[in-house]
Amino acid sequence: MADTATPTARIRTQPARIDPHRIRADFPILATANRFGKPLVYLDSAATSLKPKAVIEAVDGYNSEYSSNIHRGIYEIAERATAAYEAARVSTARLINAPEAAEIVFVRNATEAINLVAYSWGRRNIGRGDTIVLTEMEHHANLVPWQVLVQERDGDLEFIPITDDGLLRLEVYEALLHLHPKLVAFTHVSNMLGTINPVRELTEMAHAAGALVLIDGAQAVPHIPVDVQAIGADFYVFSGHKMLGPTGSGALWARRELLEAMPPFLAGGDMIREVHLRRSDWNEIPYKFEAGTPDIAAEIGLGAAAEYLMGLGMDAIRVHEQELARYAIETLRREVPGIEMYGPEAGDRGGVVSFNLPGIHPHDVAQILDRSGICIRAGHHCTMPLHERFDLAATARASFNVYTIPEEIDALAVGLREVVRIFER
Amino acid sequence: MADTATPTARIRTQPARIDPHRIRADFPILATANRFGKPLVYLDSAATSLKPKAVIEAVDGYNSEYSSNIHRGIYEIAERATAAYEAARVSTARLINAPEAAEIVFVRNATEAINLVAYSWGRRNIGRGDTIVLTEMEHHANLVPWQVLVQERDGDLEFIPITDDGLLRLEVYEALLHLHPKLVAFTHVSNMLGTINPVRELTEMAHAAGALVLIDGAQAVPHIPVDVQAIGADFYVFSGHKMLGPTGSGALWARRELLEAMPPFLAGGDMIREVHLRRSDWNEIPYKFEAGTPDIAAEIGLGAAAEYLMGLGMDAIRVHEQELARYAIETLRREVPGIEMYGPEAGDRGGVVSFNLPGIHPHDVAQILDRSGICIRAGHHCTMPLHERFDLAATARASFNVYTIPEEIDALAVGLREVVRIFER
Amino acid sequence: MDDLYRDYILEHYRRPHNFGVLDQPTASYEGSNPLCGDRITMMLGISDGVVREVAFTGRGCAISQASASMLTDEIKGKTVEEVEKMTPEDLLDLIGIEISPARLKCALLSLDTVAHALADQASGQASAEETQPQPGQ
Amino acid sequence: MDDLYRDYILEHYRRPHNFGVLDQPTASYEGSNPLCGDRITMMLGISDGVVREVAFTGRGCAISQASASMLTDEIKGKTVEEVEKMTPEDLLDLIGIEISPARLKCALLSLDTVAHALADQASGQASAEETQPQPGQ
Ligand SMILES: Cc1ncc(COP(=O)(O)O)c(C=O)c1O
Ligand SMILES: Cc1ncc(COP(=O)(O)O)c(C=O)c1O
Repeated sequence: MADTATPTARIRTQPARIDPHRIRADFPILATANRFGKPLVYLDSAATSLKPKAVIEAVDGYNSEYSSNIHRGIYEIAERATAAYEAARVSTARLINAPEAAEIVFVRNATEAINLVAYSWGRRNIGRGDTIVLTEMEHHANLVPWQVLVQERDGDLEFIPITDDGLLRLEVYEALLHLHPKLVAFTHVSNMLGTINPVRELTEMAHAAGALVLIDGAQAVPHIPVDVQAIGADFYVFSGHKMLGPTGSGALWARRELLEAMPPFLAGGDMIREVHLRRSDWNEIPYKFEAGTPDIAAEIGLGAAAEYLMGLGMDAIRVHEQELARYAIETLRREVPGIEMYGPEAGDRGGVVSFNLPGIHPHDVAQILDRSGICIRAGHHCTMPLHERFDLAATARASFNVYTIPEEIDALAVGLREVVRIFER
Repeated sequence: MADTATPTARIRTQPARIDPHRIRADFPILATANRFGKPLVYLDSAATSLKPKAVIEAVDGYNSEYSSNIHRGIYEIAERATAAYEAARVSTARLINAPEAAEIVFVRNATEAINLVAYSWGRRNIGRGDTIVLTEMEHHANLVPWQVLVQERDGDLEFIPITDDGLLRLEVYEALLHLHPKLVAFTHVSNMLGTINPVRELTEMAHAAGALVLIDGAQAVPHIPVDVQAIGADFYVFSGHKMLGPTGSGALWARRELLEAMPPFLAGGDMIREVHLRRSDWNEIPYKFEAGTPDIAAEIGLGAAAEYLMGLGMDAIRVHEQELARYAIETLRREVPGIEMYGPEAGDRGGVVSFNLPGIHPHDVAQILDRSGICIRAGHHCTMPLHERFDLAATARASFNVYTIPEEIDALAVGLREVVRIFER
Repeated sequence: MDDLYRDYILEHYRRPHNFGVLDQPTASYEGSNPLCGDRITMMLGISDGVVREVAFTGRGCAISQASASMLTDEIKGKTVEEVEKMTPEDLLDLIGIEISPARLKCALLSLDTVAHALADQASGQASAEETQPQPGQ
Repeated sequence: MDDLYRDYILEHYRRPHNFGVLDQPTASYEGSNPLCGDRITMMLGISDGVVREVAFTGRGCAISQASASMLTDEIKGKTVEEVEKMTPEDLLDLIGIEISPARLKCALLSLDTVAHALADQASGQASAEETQPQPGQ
């Protein structure tokens, strides 16, 4: 790694910065090694993030000190569990600057949140001939639920195309808005290209055309400051497991009026006010949308993750990851001849770098890197249409988080040169 | 407690037994005390169970040693996570003797499982005038989703009534089957009465009438041996958090042909085979029903819980809890004059005892017991119609699990006498 | 013995003040708390902007019943304006025991029901029925 | 160096045997593995129950391409019956490297595609297309 280490030092320190080297001590998994004794170089944070001690211990604490059901118990540990669960809602609301915690519905992941909206809002508001506008860069989670919906309701999908640089073509979006869509749904940050979409502008344009806006924040909330009020969004969704939180946690945020007008999605205990044999009344929001025993442990963990992120500061995290992206693009371009990279040129992009080595399948790339303890993703990253758009069967992807350090990117560069060497020998 | 301790000794030991005193060492929470220094007497296991170390550590292990996404990663920790997740499916299948692990769909809880069936199977198979037969003792989770379904599809609900002892009236069931219902859905064990329903007989009768059968096993899987093949069920659902597993874990089991014929419920990543902008193909079962990143940590914990239960032996657990129920009924009847208890007379009933003290609201009962560290539930236990059936505003409920010991029932008796004393003073 | 179940609370529970019905209430409301099964009907006799008579019926836990009993004592003779200004904190101070979050709904049901009765009267209706939202059941 | 990427695997990948098309295949099938983007078309020329000719085209990772290359060598000259009897284990033995669970689909795509081609031929169809199920994507 020595020959590529120098550029690291060149990254200037600024006031609002995080110290990733210190942060790494918070992540127990970073102290582990692979089967060949190589330390973990985890560059697959866009798939799921590692978990800091604060989160692991929040889950553990619930499981071993006050595991009990919530909202119903009149005993000490149940009151503690209820308080912790509701405090997590408050933390989650603060992280995205939601006007009130009651607008945060806890769900398993971004996928469930989008399906909730597609079923509850969609079944009631999308009818024959109604249009939903998406983009070509959506994750399957923000595409397939809408396909199912419009197929069932006889509606239409339209797609904002992207440029070869991975930017939305706003002039086409403008034209699509003349179709008077009922909903515009787009990702805040692309999980393949790293594109950070101009969500505020997109939202204003949609609203001007009379459409509601759903934003998939799965790749944004962990990495950049998000303010749903400043954006003006109607629905905003994200997953806990990508933002240092546990699997099983996540949130749908929506404006109170929307949530109140929507029928329930899942039915059962906790989401009702009164149940009779043949009819029931619904509870108030957010409980109306949280049927059954929620994932108490995971959502408490999500609260801990939100607090951890706010403790580091989302602005500082953003600076760190933007620098990593820039450093990765520079380093790989210099060190790995022939590498092809996708997405916008440095500048305003997220900590995701997708690439291909000429003549080598990404799966082979990932497999060889694994020996060195380097974890990257290979495949379509749940964005098959986007890969079709670029006529790619698959890509390799390195993605970053608060604990990522430039040395890991150096290691990746070394690893990729080794891949090339193996395939050229 | 001294004066009521004697009967404990009278419970005979038998060959297939568990030793709850030894088991208690596996549950870290049982070493904790409440704000008054009183040890935890947890008698609310029907709401959610405590978690053994094996489960806590399974979750912890994933979070701190190999947290990564599954099914997609080509690196070591991702392969480990995938293997652990799929091994949990195998353990879960074994616990209920499912014919194959691919028939186990992981869900958040029993509630989600029932909603999955109501949306996916129900929207396709229930039409105008079609009847679904339920029982008067259903938890809201196995009632409200069907209310919503028949309201939407213009179908009908019918209810098997119960006797004053809390047993299903089979002669009425017989008559209801003449309506040729499409589905019969009932709980295996009642969470309020403790009734263990004759599921095999109920299923055979339903099948003879041409109906499919969904069984709510939320209160059965943790406590009695369950064999879905011997029962002959079509759908069987349960929650992990009531069976020593983590919140966020649970399963729907259904016969392969049913699952294969059903359309997906939630759409997104992982449940697809190929996605294009305007159409997609579905993955094979069970993945077709597991959209997005599942609750990997919790389902791995569910597998650990299933292994733990099988290690103790479900037959032995059943014996233990049946004895506890009998002991509780005897003890409370003797020690707490005027107590009213609900459900079948001892014999074949689950480890749940619901009761009322004359003239004292169950919330006051629970609140006073809390001071002594005793945790019971007060309310309608998500069975409002059942409470209406008995003209009860609420009940108090004590419920047991593998770690429950007769001494805790003695403590409850002492606590209840204290409640009476306070209210009579 | 138990902080919550002081003698005066149980006294109010066993022999609630103002328990019964008014023949001609000018304002009335039935509030309920489905989770607990608490149910209270509040009846007010108001003239010249003053609560001259008050009565309640219902069933529920000791906390909800004692709270209703004490609240009716408190508001009798007060102006409507004064009653409308009462906050949950005022009622909790009146009850004088520490209420845990899980029981707040029980303790506040009486005040909530009075507020609804006054609001209905102000808007010209009487005796509407509504259940109280639950923070999760 | 890397167990998986032995010289002979890379050799087969770089210069696959039997890569190309048959003019008149008696059996043919396109198999794919959407997760990886692997795609293989297998063409067989069968007469008197013997695989006389075999060719494949496609693109994919080294494992899937090397596997296809080695499999075509192996089945040429075999009877259809013998080919039908081939198990995944047989193919893995042939490839001779240890395949991790995540890559099994890649390694077995060629055999799976041959099996489909033979099944289609047996049932009288030719050149159907089907994608291979994924154990989670
Ligand atoms: C019989 C029964 N069915 C269903 C449920 C719902 O379980 P969950 O809240 O885990 O979905 C419960 C738990 O309260 C239950 O007791
Ligand atoms: C942009 C985007 N949206 C949605 C998702 C779906 O997230 P989950 O699987 O947690 O529901 C992902 C994660 O892969 C993503 O990157």
